[in-house]
Amino acid sequence: MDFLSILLDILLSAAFWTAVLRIATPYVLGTLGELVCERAGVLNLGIEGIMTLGAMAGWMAVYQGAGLWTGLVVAAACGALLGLLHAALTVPLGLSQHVTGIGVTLLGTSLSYFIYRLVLPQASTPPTIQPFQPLDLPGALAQTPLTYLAFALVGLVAYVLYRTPAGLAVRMVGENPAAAEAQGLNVTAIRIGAVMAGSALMALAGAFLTLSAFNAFFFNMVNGRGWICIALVVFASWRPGKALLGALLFAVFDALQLRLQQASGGVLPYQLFLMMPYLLSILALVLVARRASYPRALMIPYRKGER
Amino acid sequence: QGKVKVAGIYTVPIEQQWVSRIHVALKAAADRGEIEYVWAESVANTDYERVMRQYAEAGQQLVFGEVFGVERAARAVAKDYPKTAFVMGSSFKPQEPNFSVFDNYIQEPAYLSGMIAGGMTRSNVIGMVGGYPIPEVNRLMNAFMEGAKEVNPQVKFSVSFIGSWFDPPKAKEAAFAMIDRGADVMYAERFGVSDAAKERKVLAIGNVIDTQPQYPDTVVASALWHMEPSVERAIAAVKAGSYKAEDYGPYSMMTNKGSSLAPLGTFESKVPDAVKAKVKEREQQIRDGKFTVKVNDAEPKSTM
Amino acid sequence: MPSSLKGGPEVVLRLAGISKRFGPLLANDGISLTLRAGEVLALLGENGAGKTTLMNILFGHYVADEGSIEAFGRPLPPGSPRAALEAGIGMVHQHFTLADNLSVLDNVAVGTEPLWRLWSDRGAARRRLLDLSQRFGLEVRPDALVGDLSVGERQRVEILKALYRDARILILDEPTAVLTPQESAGLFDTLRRLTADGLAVVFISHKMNEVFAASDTVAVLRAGKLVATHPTASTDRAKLAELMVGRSVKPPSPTPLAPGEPVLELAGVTVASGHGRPLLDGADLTVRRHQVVGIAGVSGNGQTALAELVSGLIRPDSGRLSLKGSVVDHADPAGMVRRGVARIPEDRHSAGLVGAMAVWENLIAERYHDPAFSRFGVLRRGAARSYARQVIEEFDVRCPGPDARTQLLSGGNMQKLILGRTLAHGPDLILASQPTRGLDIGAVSYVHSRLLDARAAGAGVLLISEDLDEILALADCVAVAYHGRLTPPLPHDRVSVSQLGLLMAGHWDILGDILPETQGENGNAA
Amino acid sequence: MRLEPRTDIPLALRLLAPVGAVVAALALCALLVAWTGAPVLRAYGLLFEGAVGSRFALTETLTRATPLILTGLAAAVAFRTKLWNIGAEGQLYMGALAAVVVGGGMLDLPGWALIPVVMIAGMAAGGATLLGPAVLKVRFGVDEVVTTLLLNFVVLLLVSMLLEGALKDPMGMGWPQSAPIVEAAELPKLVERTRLHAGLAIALGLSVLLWLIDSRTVWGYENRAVGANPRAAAFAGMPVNRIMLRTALLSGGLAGLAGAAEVCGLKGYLTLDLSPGFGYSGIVVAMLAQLHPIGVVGAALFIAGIFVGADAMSRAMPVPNYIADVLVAASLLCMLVAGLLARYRLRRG
Ligand SMILES: Nc1ncnc2c1ncn2[C@@H]1O[C@H](COP(=O)(O)OP(=O)(O)OP(=O)(O)O)[C@@H](O)[C@H]1O
Ligand SMILES: Nc1ncnc2c1ncn2[C@@H]1O[C@H](COP(=O)(O)OP(=O)(O)OP(=O)(O)O)[C@@H](O)[C@H]1O
Ligand SMILES: [Mg+2]
Ligand SMILES: [Mg+2]
Repeated sequence: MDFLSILLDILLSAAFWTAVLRIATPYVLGTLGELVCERAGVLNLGIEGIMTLGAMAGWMAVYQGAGLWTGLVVAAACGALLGLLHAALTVPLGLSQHVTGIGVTLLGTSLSYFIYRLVLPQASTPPTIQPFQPLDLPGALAQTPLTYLAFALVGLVAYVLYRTPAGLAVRMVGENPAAAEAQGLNVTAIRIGAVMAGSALMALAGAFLTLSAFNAFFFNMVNGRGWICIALVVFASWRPGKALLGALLFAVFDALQLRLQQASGGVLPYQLFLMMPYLLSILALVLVARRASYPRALMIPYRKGER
Repeated sequence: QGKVKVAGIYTVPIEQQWVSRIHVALKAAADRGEIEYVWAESVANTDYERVMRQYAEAGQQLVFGEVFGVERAARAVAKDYPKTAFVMGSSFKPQEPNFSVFDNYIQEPAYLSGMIAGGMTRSNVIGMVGGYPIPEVNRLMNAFMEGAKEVNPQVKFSVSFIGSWFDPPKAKEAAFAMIDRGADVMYAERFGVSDAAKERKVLAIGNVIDTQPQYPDTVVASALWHMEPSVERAIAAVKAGSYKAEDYGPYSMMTNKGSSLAPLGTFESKVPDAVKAKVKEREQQIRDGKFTVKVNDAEPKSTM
Repeated sequence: MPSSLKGGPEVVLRLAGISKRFGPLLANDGISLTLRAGEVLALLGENGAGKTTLMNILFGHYVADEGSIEAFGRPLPPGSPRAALEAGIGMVHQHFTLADNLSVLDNVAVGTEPLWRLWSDRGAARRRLLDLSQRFGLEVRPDALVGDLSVGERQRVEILKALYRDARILILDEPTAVLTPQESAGLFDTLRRLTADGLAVVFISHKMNEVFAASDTVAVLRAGKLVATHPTASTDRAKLAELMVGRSVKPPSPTPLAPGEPVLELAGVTVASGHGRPLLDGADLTVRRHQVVGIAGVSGNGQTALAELVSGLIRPDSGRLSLKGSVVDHADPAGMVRRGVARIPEDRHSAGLVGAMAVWENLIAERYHDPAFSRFGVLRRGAARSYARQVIEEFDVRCPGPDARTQLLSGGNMQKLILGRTLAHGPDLILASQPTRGLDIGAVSYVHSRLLDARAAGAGVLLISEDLDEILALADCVAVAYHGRLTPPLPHDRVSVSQLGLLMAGHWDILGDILPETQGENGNAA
Repeated sequence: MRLEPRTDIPLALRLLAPVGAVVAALALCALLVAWTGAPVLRAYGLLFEGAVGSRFALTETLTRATPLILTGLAAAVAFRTKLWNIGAEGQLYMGALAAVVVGGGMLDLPGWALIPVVMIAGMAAGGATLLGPAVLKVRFGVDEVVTTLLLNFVVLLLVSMLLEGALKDPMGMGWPQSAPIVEAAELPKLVERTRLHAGLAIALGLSVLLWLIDSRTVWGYENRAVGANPRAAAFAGMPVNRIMLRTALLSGGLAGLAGAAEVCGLKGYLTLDLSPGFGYSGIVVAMLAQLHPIGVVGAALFIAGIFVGADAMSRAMPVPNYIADVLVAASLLCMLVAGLLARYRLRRG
């Protein structure tokens, strides 16, 4: 078969699109989370650590006997807690968002590993749980509830951002905190709230990996997915709808490379295929760069009464 | 009181299949009261040499680990501590007087599990998902493919690598991709592959560890690695004061009970008798030294 | 309602003994003020006198160290803009507090609904905004992005923000600093309508004519202290100026000089904008030695492009730019400096100076390659510092010394710093873009005299300003910019403010009356 | 409550702040240590000993600090000019790649000539890697945070591809690793029978050099101006884009040098696990140092010491060795807060 017909074959199969939606789910959640933080003016490089903690905490809760949905709540709460740490340092104290974020990633990751090892000191095969099961629906619709949740959250986040007073306040503090304050808003509280909410979403992205995509927690399991979300937010020009699109596009590349890798009969090094999503993301960025309008106060700390 | 002090230094978490075999064997020895066992996991290769020295300085008598990425440094450390016994995963030769090597030479059961896979596939497509194409992985995949082809010359293989040891969701996706394209038996080098097979109701072949208890309707057979013979031999030698550098490779082979084909268990009645007979015959030949499985460390390629 | 003893209108605001310290600096020193309904209070004072600080305390951005505030007879909790808003105080900040990426409606409505409401009633908000905008003649487009608005439009949005919240007391901090004369006039119209409704206004300005045109009472701050409060009618310009700066200030009086050879010539220069109408459209202009050429015009008619062109930031798409008789082909900022152009940028904060760097570092920014300041790539810091001390001295830059961080200088002193950087080297051409925007009258007069000194020494000056008074006071001749085109130079003594106003609005048909010798182009330029 | 900047910071406070930060971090992590059941005080005694308590501990700390200084400098010079280079990890690997190519026997030179050539090759490769994102930023306004971040993955895959292909060591028994560099390309050891190598001297020399460049030269002056206000710098006539690209070359070069030094000083060949995230830690180091080249040395030593010490401690106690990273993270965050409290005072209102 020539390349084009293979490609067509892949793209026309329902299984391919099922995989795309599945692969996209953690990116959708993580990107939404990062987007909410950045919309409020706070870059959250802690995403990788927050996702790891979400993956571990959600899984651990279920492993200790909680229900799957309870596990999700636990993950979100832990994510919000790390988000609170990030926000406490970067918002009222105005510390560098880059370093704090990297610190939070390091802390979230190492703390997750530490706790996991402390609770399960002698695991030689990773213990497993019974994860979310795909719903019994035809074709690409056969997804676990978390995928549906992620897609619903895109609409919810978009609604909140663009149609509610709180969403407008979040966008305002991300664009011009001084203006928000002049309108009587509490910039610090809104930023902290947004970072916590965003971090909770990131933790859900992590929990998806252990409660839906797989059934055990692994060290290094998040494997750079958080960093991709940061890129996707830029690609999405900070818009929830485009974030969904970006996550789906990335997932398409990823699902495609997995299939092309096999179809290529080992002629090309597999690394070339693995590179594809990253290179295509950079290309996509170059194409959208000129039009991107970032939140103007992103990464700029705001301390009341200082100029 | 003759407990041998043993340390393990692992570059990955102890859940990683390869390392878990060493860890389990040492832990069993510790539980039996033969050794005192300490271990460090997720040691970056940059730090590996330091940890080796720290354990040697701390008076550990026997050190297990894997030095694939730090061959040179590790051998230098061994030279500096001639009284400490090092038994390290390595593709190279032992080094006098105290640096022994081992590796997962379980190509024999891998070959046998390949035969079973070849006999079980209906679509004649077998999918294989690996982390990286390193010798420890390639060797088993190649043997597996040979075994499958012996039983079923029509069989085709689809191979892919995910570029990570620790990403089961990704391995699972790679497996799904293969199943979507017709594979009905999956070679589960990574965690996640058997899960995909289970979800899609196709079969899987395990590797290094026995996962049939977790996947009773999915995992047909597994090529198992047992580090116990190597571990026991090293401990005995240290205890007896007769430890010397040697190649522990053979103690990972079937003849020395270093590896085995897992019992078919839930699949006992589902594997065709003809296949079972062939496997049994080969197994006997291997034990008798009449059949050798070639060690081929080259990167396996898809044949589709 | 308790009325004041004099029986005048109700007192709506009472500041009592407000003091505020920033580290060692006493920015406000025991200031007490009262404001009545319908009153317009003008707050005057030099740069850094403490006007903005006082208003920021009133609005809750800062907390006073001492003193109290009462609004409508009730004490105002300190440090809460929300409380100030709820008490009916609205503030238009010195630097706009608007989000460029959000719509006008969003900017106005944010924070007016309970935060936890599950939806926002944008329909009602839009109706209210349009209603207010109609009532007070403040025309806005609710869905336009603020970033796309002109400064005048933004000013309107700022005022609407306050009115939207039913402000009964409106604070305007230098509201006209960036407005054109027409826009300013419009603003004062609006203010009159508002005060007729009983609104009380505090407005801060450096422009005397506005103070006299609009205020009932004037209060003067000097170095943090309230030095005088007078009914506006009972005082005059000279007296106020003296109160502000502590000495008398004379307006500039250029001595007539014969123009010399041309230093800058533009011939048919066009600069494309990328979309729509070009920024500059076949502009012709000549600036000679000993001559100040003023460019008047409503902002957005090509002045920025003209300034960038002469600064070397952009190049003409067609036409020719010559300096001292030779054509400049590949202009860049460094090349312009080399050719003897002194450039005073419109925006001193973001284009003129690097705030985070020391004064001396900013002073050598245009000529650090000069062997006097660097050799073999190594800075001669000693030489640069002593040079800086010299300039600081000569240009009266008030700062702790050459190592002071530039950020901490006041606007006036920043401007002097830029003057020192550019004028110290005997330039042939000076580009002065809004050189006195936001400066107090003391600083303004200093800048003007420096420009006139340079003119006397043989430089040509291209003065771009939206302040017509400034142009008429300094310029030998004036060109008006409209839609990227320039009128021929009009001698300053043959043209009146009202004629300039017409030309700025595009009525170029009157050119024939002013310059009978040219044939008035072809009527309306529009 | 609000923060008010202090006009001058007392020396005592300046010195006390980092100490306070470490104490706070240790106190926080004491909870975790206690949870494992280990005696906290003894654990911390062992940590200290493991970091600086012996010749071996000290040289190990210095060895680990070496790449951190270089990646820290890489981040510092880039951030100074507001070039947000998050890609030092990838640039490090490119530098290492160049080192094994050039130092792998391609050139037959004596050590005094070969080592500089290999180091420069590493720098060139690292610099070239960052040049791409920098050009995209300058030309098309593409956010470099994202491009440099993504390139890390691409570079790692590229290295993986080469290690399994063109650069694979024929004597490596199939393991994906490069052939070792020739002996002449190896950096000399600074202390006999330890891992401490001349890379440290290079790193220290460079931090002094960069400090001099930053504070004394036209280059440093231009870099700072462009970093603080690119518009004003352009207006004053500085070639902003050129300065940006030059900074990219330097920053990427420093990260590349880190990779080359790790190969030539420590490892001898290239594998996929050369760096346990040195590129990312470099950002932390640079920011802790407030982008000051000399401060980078201190910050790197601090991070390395905490890690090495805590790692050693976990070996002697029943504490999972992940505590080392937890401690590094906690110290980092506490250090940030302490630095802030030194610069500001807490005031009511
Ligand atoms: N946030 C601050 N931190 C430190 N000092 C400040 C701060 N805000 C104002 N100041 C000080 O208070 C003094 C008064 O500043 P303010 O902005 O009130 O002056 P102003 O009268 O509004 O001047 P201008 O006419 O230039 O606007 C300044 O000299 C400055 O030193
Ligand atoms: N962050 C700061 N800390 C301390 N003092 C400051 C700070 N920012 C500004 N100032 C002080 O504020 C005073 C006035 O500053 P400001 O920026 O209001 O000047 P300005 O004259 O109003 O400028 P502009 O003409 O642009 O309005 C200066 O004397 C300066 O020392
Ligand atoms: Mg002011
Ligand atoms: Mg001002």
